[in-house]
Amino acid sequence: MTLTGFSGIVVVILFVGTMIAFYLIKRDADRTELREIRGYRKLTREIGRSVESGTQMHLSLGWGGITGSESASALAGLSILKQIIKESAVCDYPPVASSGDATVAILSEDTIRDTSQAINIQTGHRSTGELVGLTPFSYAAGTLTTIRSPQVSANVLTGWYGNEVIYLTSAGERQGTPVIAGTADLPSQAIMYASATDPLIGEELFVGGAYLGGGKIYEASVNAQDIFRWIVIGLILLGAVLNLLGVMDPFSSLLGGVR
Amino acid sequence: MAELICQMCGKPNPKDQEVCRHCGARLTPLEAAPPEDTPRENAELPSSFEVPVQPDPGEDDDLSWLDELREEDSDEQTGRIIPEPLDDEFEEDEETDWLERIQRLNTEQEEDLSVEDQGSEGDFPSWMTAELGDPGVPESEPAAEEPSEPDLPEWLQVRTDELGLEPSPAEEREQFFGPEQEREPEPGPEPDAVPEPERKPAPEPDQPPLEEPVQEELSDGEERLDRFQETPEAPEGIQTEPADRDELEKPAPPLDEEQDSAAREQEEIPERTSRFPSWASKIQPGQESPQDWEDEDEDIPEDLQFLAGFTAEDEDRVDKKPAELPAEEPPRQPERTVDPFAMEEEEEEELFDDLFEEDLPSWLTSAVDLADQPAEETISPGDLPGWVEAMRPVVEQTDPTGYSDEEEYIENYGPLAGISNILPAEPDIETAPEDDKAQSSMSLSVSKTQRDYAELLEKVIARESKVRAVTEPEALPTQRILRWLITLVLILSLSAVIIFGGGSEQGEAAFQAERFAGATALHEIIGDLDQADPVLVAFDYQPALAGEFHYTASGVIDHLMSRGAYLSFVSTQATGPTLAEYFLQSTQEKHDYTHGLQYLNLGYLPGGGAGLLSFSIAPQTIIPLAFDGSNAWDSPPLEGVESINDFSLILILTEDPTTAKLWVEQVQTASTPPMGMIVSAQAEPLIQPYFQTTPRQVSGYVAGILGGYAYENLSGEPHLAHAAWLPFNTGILITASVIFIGGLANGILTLYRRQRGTEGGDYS
Amino acid sequence: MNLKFRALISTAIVIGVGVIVLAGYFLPAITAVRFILLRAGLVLAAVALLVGIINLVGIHLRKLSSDQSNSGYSLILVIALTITLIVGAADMFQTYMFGKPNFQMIKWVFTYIHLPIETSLMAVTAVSLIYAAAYILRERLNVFSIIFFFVIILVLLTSFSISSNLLPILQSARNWIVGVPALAGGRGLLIGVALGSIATGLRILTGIDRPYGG
Amino acid sequence: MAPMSAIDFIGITLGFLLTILIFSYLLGDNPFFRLATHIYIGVSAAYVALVTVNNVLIPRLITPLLTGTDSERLFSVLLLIPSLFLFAKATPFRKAGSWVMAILVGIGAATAVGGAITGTLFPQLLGSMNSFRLSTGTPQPFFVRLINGLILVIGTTTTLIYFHFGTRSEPGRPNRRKAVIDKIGQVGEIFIAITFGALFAGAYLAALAAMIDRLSYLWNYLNDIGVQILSAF
Repeated sequence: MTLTGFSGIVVVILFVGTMIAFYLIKRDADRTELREIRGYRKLTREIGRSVESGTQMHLSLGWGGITGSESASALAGLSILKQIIKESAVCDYPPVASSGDATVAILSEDTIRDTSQAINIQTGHRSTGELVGLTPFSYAAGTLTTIRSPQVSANVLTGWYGNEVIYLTSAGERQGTPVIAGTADLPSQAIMYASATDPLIGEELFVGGAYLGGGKIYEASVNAQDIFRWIVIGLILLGAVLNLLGVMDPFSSLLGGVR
Repeated sequence: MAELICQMCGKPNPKDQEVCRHCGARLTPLEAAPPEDTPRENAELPSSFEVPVQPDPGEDDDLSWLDELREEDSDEQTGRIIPEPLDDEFEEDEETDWLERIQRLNTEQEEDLSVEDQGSEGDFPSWMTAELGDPGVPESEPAAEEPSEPDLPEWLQVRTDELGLEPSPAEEREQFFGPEQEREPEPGPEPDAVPEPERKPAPEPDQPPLEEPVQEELSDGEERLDRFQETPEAPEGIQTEPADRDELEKPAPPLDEEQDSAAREQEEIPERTSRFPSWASKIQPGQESPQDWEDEDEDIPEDLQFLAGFTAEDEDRVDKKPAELPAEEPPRQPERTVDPFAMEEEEEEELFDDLFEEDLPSWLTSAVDLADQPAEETISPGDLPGWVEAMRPVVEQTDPTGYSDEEEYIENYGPLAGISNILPAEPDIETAPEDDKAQSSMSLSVSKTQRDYAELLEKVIARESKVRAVTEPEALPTQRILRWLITLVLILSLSAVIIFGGGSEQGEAAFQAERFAGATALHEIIGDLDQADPVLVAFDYQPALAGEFHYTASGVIDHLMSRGAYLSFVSTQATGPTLAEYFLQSTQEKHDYTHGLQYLNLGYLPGGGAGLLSFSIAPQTIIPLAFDGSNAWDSPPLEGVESINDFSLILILTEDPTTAKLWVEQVQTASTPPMGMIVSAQAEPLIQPYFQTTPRQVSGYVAGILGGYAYENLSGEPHLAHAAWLPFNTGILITASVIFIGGLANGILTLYRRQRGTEGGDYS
Repeated sequence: MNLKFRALISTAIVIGVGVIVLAGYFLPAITAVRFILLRAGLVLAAVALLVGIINLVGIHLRKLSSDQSNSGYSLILVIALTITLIVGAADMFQTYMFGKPNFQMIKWVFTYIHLPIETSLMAVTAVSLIYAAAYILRERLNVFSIIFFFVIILVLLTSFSISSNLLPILQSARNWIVGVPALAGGRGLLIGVALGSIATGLRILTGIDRPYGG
Repeated sequence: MAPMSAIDFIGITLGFLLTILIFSYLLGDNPFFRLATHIYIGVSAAYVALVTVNNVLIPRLITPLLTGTDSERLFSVLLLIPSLFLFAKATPFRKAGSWVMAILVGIGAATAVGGAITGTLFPQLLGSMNSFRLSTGTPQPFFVRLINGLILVIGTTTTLIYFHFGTRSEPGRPNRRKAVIDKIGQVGEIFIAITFGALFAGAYLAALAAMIDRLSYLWNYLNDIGVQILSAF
């Protein structure tokens, strides 16, 4: 086993351990001790509004698959979809999910049906997890149809995107419906930052479960993220100081090449 | 010693007392004989009996009406008629009814209401005046035209006790001394009361108690009325003004026998006079829209003032269902969204505001709405088909309750009229006897503040069932003109340059070594290649960026081909193989490379990072055949290549920094050949670090059209980048200025709106 | 099988497969097993793609039958898809039956239909991007959006080849900004995204999140 | 321009028309744009399906069954079973395919964690640590490298601190982070704004290149057609 492999295993075990530790020591289950994120505050309000006015939420999961390196974005999107369904349990129309990857489309359909069944609301025969296109721009063109629907009152874009995301955000702007958007790809994050009404920057995309009432364990995983953030900051500062003092590549053996 | 309860203030007085010690009202009726010429009706009750509102102990200024009242009483006793100083709104009606005056006093003390809200008595809709027994119109008048069913249907004639009004003394006494039967008859002057209708035997237990409770109520009601009549009748000389002067002048039609009996019947069935509670009197007919009621806000006590403020516009929005909201309504209402999860004060205020809109209990508002509905809107009775008419039996007149003489039920209303033994079309409102008791016990003497709180509670309950449409959030209006302006300027300028400008032949621009260090390094690496060196080229960009990569990569690939290198194309995108063919066909025609000889298309490498890793370890097993199905590894371009390390150069074309990172991290090891990249301009900031690390993970890179232009300058061969140089620079100049001007204008607009304090963008 | 029992099986499979593939990243001994699973995942993803296309066609056929307002476009989509599939199948049949691969027809469809539309869609984004950049100070007026706005203008102006002669200072400012602060922010964002991805993946591998309908 | 075959001429004309239909979106959403995009969705879906069958299913599932070695044949058979179950997802009995989706989710989650650790976290961490050894072709004076390195370290750490989620919750007060974390976070947000500005400008330059490519295509087409029409007379 290489040193890097060992470091990787240490990271995984430490992360899971921290998550479980926070879960156990967290006192008050329903009091979330997380900073406010404007995108999720707006999302919660839009869920309430869609339940009140009998309209539908539209969640788009991007065109990234789940077997490639962009799988984290799609999995985060599916987690947010699950929380939205739970939050809007008493709505007339369950949320509609569109995506540009077949696997993610099937998973979104399963998530909608099983979560609805778990909190026994009828989704009826209408399949609400749709594959709208298989290339990035055909996915964007297909999603425009859903955004234009007068039934949709808000759009949530969480997944893997490219330049075509500008179509979705400007269609939301033309329609006058809010667009809450987040992705892991940096160039499309810059486009979302400029054109979405409520952008989710950087890793804010991955904490949707905790902000939408996922429960103690989700908040524990966010706290674990925070702990690792400070470990990384410590390592950077330590490495920079050692580097300055002439120690070449202080941790490269630990963090070096993978194979 | 038995006591006399004063009619006015309800307080007990010694038996021998004539005038109430507390409020000075007469306790014993005057024994004067009614004058011949005024028909009994004149002695009829004052048309609308207003229960004086119990002044709050704290409100001293409200007692002035009592003093006035006392003076009037003394005038009455002396028989003098003092013309009342008329307010302008009563100019045309001479004030004679003391109860009207009290009502007017009530409204004056409350607030100095605007004139149009002060409905004079005449403003009451005809159904109310008819209902209230228009003082001016003699009772008998209705008999002339077929007992004038008041416009109000029977079910609207609500029993007084339903209104939770103050119990009459008889009821109070009943509460204390139990129902009449058990008590011995009350001593006291027997009024020439209307004979009580005999009490009907209690209905058999299995028979549905159809009318019984109503009967009982009626008898109570009658009793109260009789007793009421004992109280001081309309003081002599106080003529209650006719609602309408013409009615007065209309000669009373001669009463014939039949009408007279109908009139008497009319009397036996006491009018269910609806006595309006004091707060209802403020709701003048014709006053529907909340806007008018809002003016009533001033009556609302201070501590409830904050709840006022529900405007008509919100009323419209609440009534309008979302589906009815016009779909194309770009400038939307200001954002005042009610969020059941986390309400802000502004929304809480709005929620309570709504409470003040519906003063009246729902049964009354529907009555008012019915009265206000224009004639054509009321549902016209369907005309029955001829055969049904023919089937209906001819039945003699039954009494309103539908019971013929033989106690058999015959339907009176609707299409089944005349048919016996069927369920009554108009279900009687059954109220269990106890309800009455509960109702009557509820009607305690309450102060004004308590009444307001009761109303508030009533509205909160009524509010629960009402679905309130949530208001739309405010969305900044889309600037369509700005979008069209941008389109026009950009396309016109680029088209003009493309049509008339032509490309830039020579590299006028000075070459910046520092900025294009990546291009320099890549140029050197390709320059070192020999004839037939195998080069792996990955076409990992989206078809959408084909345009940019034609301009950016054409110079580099041209340089490769001019060096005679053998190319092998691979792609981790499904559209990559075809893009590679299209690229060669449209940009490198002059080199005449043939598939299978100088170049080979290995096709699509699925699996992303994992696919790359397995391809880098065992390429032949991962991609056994070429894209066109031919055997790849025996052809000249891949001669002698066993693993990825046997290539002389790996060149990756991608616009996605993640794909670039995958190639670097999954494929590159210490022994892999140099790795060059041709990236889109958007990926440059993230690829640069791989070039700056030592040792370099990326040996050289070209980014965007400018990178391609710089590379073509290095190789001295102008290619597509030079052709696009002028339109590209024009586009950049136009774009920078449009963004600068547009951005500045929007920024200033937002600052200006911030100065004016209106909500603009977000200032977090 | 009721929902609970099926969920248990799925969760067990996810944890089993996930731990093996993850271990393959760190333990070279298990890398081979990891490749087998990855290749299996690749084939299953390809099969899922065909299922997805059946889902896509099904949705549009349902729109046709329920004749909603946009059903005409669904008809066009289904026709375009069917014709392209037939053309492609003919090409593949030719390749595998006669061994003479040419894929000319599918290449024609890609070059003259797929490519022009996709590059035009990319071109149209230029206008939307300018509009978004010009509109951001209306949407959000704060220090950060002002910095964002002026960095865009600086990078654009310095990409203007002619200006490099006139304003060398602008060029070096651009190189420094893209090379140092932009890179620093990019690194911070990437590390943050990595932490988020680790948390999301581990939530699934520990059975907390079950997007597969558990 | 080489003499154009009829089929190519039809193709180029078709490309010209489709480009005009897509450009009509600049004036606003309209039926022409929707027509072109729906054609595109159908064509691209079929194209991707064909490439996937041709490059993945045939060479990795069907060919090994027919001509592969025993182990390859066994592997293909083992793969065939879950594949058939996966087709159940297109039928009302979609529950039958859940366990196959579980395999894909397991692989996806592991790839997300493994790829994030080995592909992003470690390399970026190393890069940040070595911020002070910047070499960009031309040797920079130590002082400049020191300042740049310092800004790189400050930028990376403050950006990370900006994302800090945890707060100290006091009863009766909304959740707020410590003041010092907020202040540092704002410095991080400045770096984020600069990064997004640079990336946004790059994205625009790519779109501008596409616009120039399309306008040149339209002009070349009109030019060629005009020449051909004129030469025909």
